[in-house]
Amino acid sequence: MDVLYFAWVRERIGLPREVVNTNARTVKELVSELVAREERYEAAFADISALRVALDQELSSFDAPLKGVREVAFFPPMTGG
Amino acid sequence: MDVLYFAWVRERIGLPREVVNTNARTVKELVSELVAREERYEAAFADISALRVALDQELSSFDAPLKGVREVAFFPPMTGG
Amino acid sequence: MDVRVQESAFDLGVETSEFAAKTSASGAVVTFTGIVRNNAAGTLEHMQIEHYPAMTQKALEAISNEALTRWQLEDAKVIHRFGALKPGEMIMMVATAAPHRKDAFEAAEFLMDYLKSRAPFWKKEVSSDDASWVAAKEEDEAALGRWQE
Amino acid sequence: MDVRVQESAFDLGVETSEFAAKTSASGAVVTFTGIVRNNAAGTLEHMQIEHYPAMTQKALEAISNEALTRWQLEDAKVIHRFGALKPGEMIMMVATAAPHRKDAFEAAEFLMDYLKSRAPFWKKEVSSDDASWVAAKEEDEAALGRWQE
Repeated sequence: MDVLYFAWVRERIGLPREVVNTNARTVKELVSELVAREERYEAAFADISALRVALDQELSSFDAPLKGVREVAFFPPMTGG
Repeated sequence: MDVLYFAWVRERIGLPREVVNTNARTVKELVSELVAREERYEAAFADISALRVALDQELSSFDAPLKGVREVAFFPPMTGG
Repeated sequence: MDVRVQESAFDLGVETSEFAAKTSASGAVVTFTGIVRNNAAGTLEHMQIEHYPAMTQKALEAISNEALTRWQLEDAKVIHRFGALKPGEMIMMVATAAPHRKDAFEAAEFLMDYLKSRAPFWKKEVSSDDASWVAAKEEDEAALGRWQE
Repeated sequence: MDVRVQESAFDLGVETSEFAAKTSASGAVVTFTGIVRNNAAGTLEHMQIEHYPAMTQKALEAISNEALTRWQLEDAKVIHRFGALKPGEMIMMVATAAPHRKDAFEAAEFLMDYLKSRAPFWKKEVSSDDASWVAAKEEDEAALGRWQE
């Protein structure tokens, strides 16, 4: 599964994208796995209420199932316009 | 006093502007004087609720006094924009 | 502030670019442009726009000043044409510049609502078989209610 | 419908004129343009705009289609830039064309409210002595409430 990071999430984790092998059933489970890895992930995911997630380029929720998903992206609230 | 007519008021009366010598104290009195003159004025002023009036280029009301006014304009509701 | 009443055409692109370039402190620029639409039958030859020269400029400046007072605007522009305009031609434009988009949008809508019902212009539709004055719409008069305090 | 995500500058004048020229059945054209403002201290060097390429075009098209469905619009255009933009540069624009001005205004405001909070762009202010991500505003999130049915 491709996992992408944008804006300060990318900066805290230190990379824009990586391939993650996971059996996580939901976004929240994936976050828990990442947080358990290293401190920089913990820093990025400290407050998931301050984050947004997109599954295969569609905005989604942290409770959403990951079954069939190929690309997960984490980022702060958008500031377009 | 200069009296100006615009749009279909101008067309019904048949002229865009004229000088009127009057002792009318209010716009309504001026209208009554004009209506008494000729049928084309009666046609133009048949329903003053469908008309607007400006005194010296400021939108006003038919009850307004004419004292000191130099230019009166009658016209239908505006359709700008 | 720039308020112009003119018979000649204006270039929307040039006007908009110039306006935006002048407003360096503003993050938001809104424009509205009114274009002559053909009638349903497609027979409109032109829209004849009459105005009250001695009053028009004053009225447009008063409306623009009111907008500059009521919203946090950096600048406003109004151009309104008169004369015979063919379908597709631009009748008028307004532009507003503000630090925040809400002010720019609201002020532009306010300017349009007042222009529609309070600026001394009258439109006559001249088609191949008919000529008739455009009637004021109740909804346009009603739109002003929104801005009354 | 025209939706573009690009690093290069666009010419607001040309884009607006072209858009208006295409929309012959519409009487009303509204545009919104977002411009990089300097910070209060006047030290902004540039605004760095990051986006999510695989998602951006799709998201902007979805928002534009939603606008075309909800209002009686003839056409809509969205251009949004990314990369490093200096103060005074144009970040993005939307344009809407409709038979009636209310639809053109509302659809443009809707597009802006959704672009602000739902299109995958992030802004970082880079000044001579600091660099910080622009925080999303609560008022921008709240603005979306207006469009929920």
